[in-house]
Amino acid sequence: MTVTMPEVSAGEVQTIVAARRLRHTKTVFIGVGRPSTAALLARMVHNPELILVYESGTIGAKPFHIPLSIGDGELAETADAIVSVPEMFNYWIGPGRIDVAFLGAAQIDRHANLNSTVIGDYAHPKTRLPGAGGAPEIAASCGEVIVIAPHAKRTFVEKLDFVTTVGHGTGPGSRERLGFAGRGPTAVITDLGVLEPDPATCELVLTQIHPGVEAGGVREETGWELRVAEELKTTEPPTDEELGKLRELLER
Amino acid sequence: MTVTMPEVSAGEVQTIVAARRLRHTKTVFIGVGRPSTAALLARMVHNPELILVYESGTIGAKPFHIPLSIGDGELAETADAIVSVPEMFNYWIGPGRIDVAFLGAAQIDRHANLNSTVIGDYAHPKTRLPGAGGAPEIAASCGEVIVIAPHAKRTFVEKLDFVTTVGHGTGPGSRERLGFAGRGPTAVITDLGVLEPDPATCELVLTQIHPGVEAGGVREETGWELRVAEELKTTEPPTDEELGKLRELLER
Amino acid sequence: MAELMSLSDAVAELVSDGDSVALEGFTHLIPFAAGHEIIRQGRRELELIRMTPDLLYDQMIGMGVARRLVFSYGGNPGVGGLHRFRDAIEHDWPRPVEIEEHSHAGMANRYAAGAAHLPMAVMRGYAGTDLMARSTVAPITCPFTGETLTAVPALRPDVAIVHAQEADYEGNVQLWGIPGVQKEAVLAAKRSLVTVERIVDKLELAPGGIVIPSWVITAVAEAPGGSRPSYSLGLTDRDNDFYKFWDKMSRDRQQFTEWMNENVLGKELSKR
Amino acid sequence: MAELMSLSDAVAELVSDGDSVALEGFTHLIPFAAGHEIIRQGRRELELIRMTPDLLYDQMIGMGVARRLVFSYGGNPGVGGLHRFRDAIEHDWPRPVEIEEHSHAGMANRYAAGAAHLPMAVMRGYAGTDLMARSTVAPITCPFTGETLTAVPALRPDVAIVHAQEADYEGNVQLWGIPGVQKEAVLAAKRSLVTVERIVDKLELAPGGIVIPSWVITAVAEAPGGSRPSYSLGLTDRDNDFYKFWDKMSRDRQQFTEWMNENVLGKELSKR
Repeated sequence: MTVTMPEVSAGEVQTIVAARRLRHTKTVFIGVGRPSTAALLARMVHNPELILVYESGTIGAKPFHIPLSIGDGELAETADAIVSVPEMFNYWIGPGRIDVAFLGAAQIDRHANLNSTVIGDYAHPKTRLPGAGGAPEIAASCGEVIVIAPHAKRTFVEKLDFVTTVGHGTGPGSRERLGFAGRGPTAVITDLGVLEPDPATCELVLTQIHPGVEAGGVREETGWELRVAEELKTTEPPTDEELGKLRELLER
Repeated sequence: MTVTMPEVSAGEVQTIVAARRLRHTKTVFIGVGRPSTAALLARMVHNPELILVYESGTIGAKPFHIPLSIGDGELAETADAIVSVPEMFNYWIGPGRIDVAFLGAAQIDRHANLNSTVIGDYAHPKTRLPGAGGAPEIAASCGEVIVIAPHAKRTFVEKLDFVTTVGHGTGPGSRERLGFAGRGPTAVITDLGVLEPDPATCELVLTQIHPGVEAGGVREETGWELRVAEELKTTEPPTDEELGKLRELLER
Repeated sequence: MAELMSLSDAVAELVSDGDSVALEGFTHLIPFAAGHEIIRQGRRELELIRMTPDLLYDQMIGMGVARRLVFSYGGNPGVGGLHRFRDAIEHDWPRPVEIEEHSHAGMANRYAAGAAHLPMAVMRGYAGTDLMARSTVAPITCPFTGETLTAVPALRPDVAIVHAQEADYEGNVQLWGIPGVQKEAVLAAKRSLVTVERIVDKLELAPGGIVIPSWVITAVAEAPGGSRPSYSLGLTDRDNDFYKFWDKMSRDRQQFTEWMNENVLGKELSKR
Repeated sequence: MAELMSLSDAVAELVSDGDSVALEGFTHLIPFAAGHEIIRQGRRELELIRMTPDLLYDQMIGMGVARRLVFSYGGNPGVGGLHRFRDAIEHDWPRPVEIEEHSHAGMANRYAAGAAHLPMAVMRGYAGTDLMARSTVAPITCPFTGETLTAVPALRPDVAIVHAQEADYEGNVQLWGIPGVQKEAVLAAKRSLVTVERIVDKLELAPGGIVIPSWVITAVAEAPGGSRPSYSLGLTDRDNDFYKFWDKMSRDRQQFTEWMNENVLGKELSKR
């Protein structure tokens, strides 16, 4: 069945793996880019009832095209409800009504804390990044967080240049001390594999590798001594349906 | 001109005097009953641009009929904008966007503080009244407050049984100490005359009597030693237009 | 997702003796049908929460449903007092009712804090009044300006019940006209029931329409005319005459009881 | 009441050098025409406030309008970074820009507090992040539960500028679609300007329509297409290609300057 398909890119696998995570999710909070594509794919393949929430205030959007911005007209036109930004954060995100949030980051550390603010010194940055946006409160309050990031040493770092968003802080108990209601990051999905926090230490562990990837290669692309799970799984290859629908979506 | 009109009631004069106060007002906050009638009359006779705001959230309502409740359908149907109750109090009343508020009360003291909560002891009341509603924050924040009340000893009392709403507190400086932005009560319009606070002491002084009323009679109906202004004015009698329009309004 | 249920099943499932229950609707969209069903099912010891008790809570209090009342304005709008509310507070009839009272601004902010699942909201209010001592508010200092503001504790009812114009078969709800604090009440409560005038195939966003998605609602029940004698803008009219009638009729305990027996208890809920 | 003015007169009258100015619009209804007029009129030393600086502030910063920037997300939505924003922060070009940054939740609550004329809002947020130290927020304790929450100071800009679909001749404004924080920005500011796609005889409440009454607005100016390359739902479409084009073109200082000279400075505002 899969032989008819052209070669699968690492980015496609990453998107497909992210979509699979939404199989039993009721509501997902998504930004633009790969997370948005993954959520749309999940609605097409795994979970047609999945409710998409964008921070622009569109609740239950059903876009046919992958939106460029989180506030594209199609999101507003297809939403079940549209609310103001204060309402979105105060009544919807803050109370933890959203089950899963997809977040990206420029840097991520071993406890899944995220930096999307600055590379280098804050006052004299090497690279000024966009900043926090909704991430800190989304990560604090949503049921769980799934991070989507490219796997590279400059992204998976020993120490963040700036803590924009708390994942598991300094380890067990951090989130509780900060009063966070959500469970925090439960997975980091990269183009090489999946990292999940060790329940005991909250440290990210490589639990899954995509087809054709070696654990050693993943460790090389990680800026800390990445632990590898004893039972390392290999990602099930994309099905024809997944890949077909993904490509259909990207071509719309 | 006025000879053609049937006899004028004290209540009619009270309503007409209240309406005149809105001649140069941009926005008025009104409850139901006489205040609402006065504001509608003002729109008909003195100030067609007057903007009516009801605590139900209807901003710029233009009812043809006197509404029974502050949330009648006609208010919603004719409003420029409708907002939620939290928004009404937080974004519209609190910031002092409303110039004049009409308030009623079961008891009023010499500093124009109001009781609409209870007559007698709080725990074992003689008469349980409806309670605060929007009054405390309306009186604190609106540009000025005009109280509309029937003139009787049981209403104009030496000491309130319960301070529901602060008018001028214990006198000069009270409002400033409480952080109130509005000027507080500027007039109490009764069926006998008009009381206004002395600028120096904030104590209500009789400044105007309606036609046919004697200052002595007003003092008798007041529960404290009511001061009478040196230059006591007499209310200009209702014009044909005022009375005609008022009766037209009441008959709709 | 909200479950579509009959009103009687929904009340049976969602409302238990001793619960704190908020039936909201500011003049408009007052959920009378649901309140009557609570009376019929004989619920007791409820903490009833509502900005404006209105005739609905007058009826529920008079029928002995309430142990406690949380409110900000207990009048018959435009008409006068609420006689059953007064009789309960003044003479403990038919039973004593504990009260906690606020201002409208305070109640509205308490619902908003509840909808945000925050423990409190800050506002300017209550200052200088005797309400401050009778209520459950506290001063709080702004760390930036030093100004003393007022903190009000969040409302988190066990159940919120509101009425709306329509829902679709998936339980998404739309209301328009005066929105009051209905959305806040639903979002603040642990469980929620929305009664609606009608169920439609597809919600078309109405001018001024507010949509509450199905997935934050526990149950939706069809109840045509369910806000009478209040109203559902565009579908039913406010029965102002009934509000005036109530003022006269409800002064007398026996007349009230007979009226309720005949018009509420005696009415089997029509099967749907 | 809002005064109907030409856009150039409105900017000349409302925006002065050194003002704090919030041009809001969350992806949707971004007031580009007004921002361009500010650039054309040569305003300097502005404190620019905006949740998402977007291309508009990238242009204004690149043209040297801003002394200070208050924001929560400085990206080109769905595309990448903002090169003029980065160049100003990284290399002080064309001039140094002081920054104050927040989270979206923080900025939204700051506007809401501003609209309420309160000195602050309370929320859960910022906790544990390095933003806490770089921002202007403070811990605050709930007097009821003892929980440590975060207080954010109110935003009260000198001027707020937003774009909407339509206004009537009395200056009442209606917008629909994603409402962002536009209403809050207008209500929080000392002065406000609303640019609109069209002026109509009478506003008809639209599905999802939000009306801002004339009497809380300072000026209304007609500016058809005034939100391009952003959009005005129902009337214009978002020019996603332009957002992608901007990413390439604006990397180079000279290209940027030439583009602005030709497309913004060179464009006389069409007479209306």
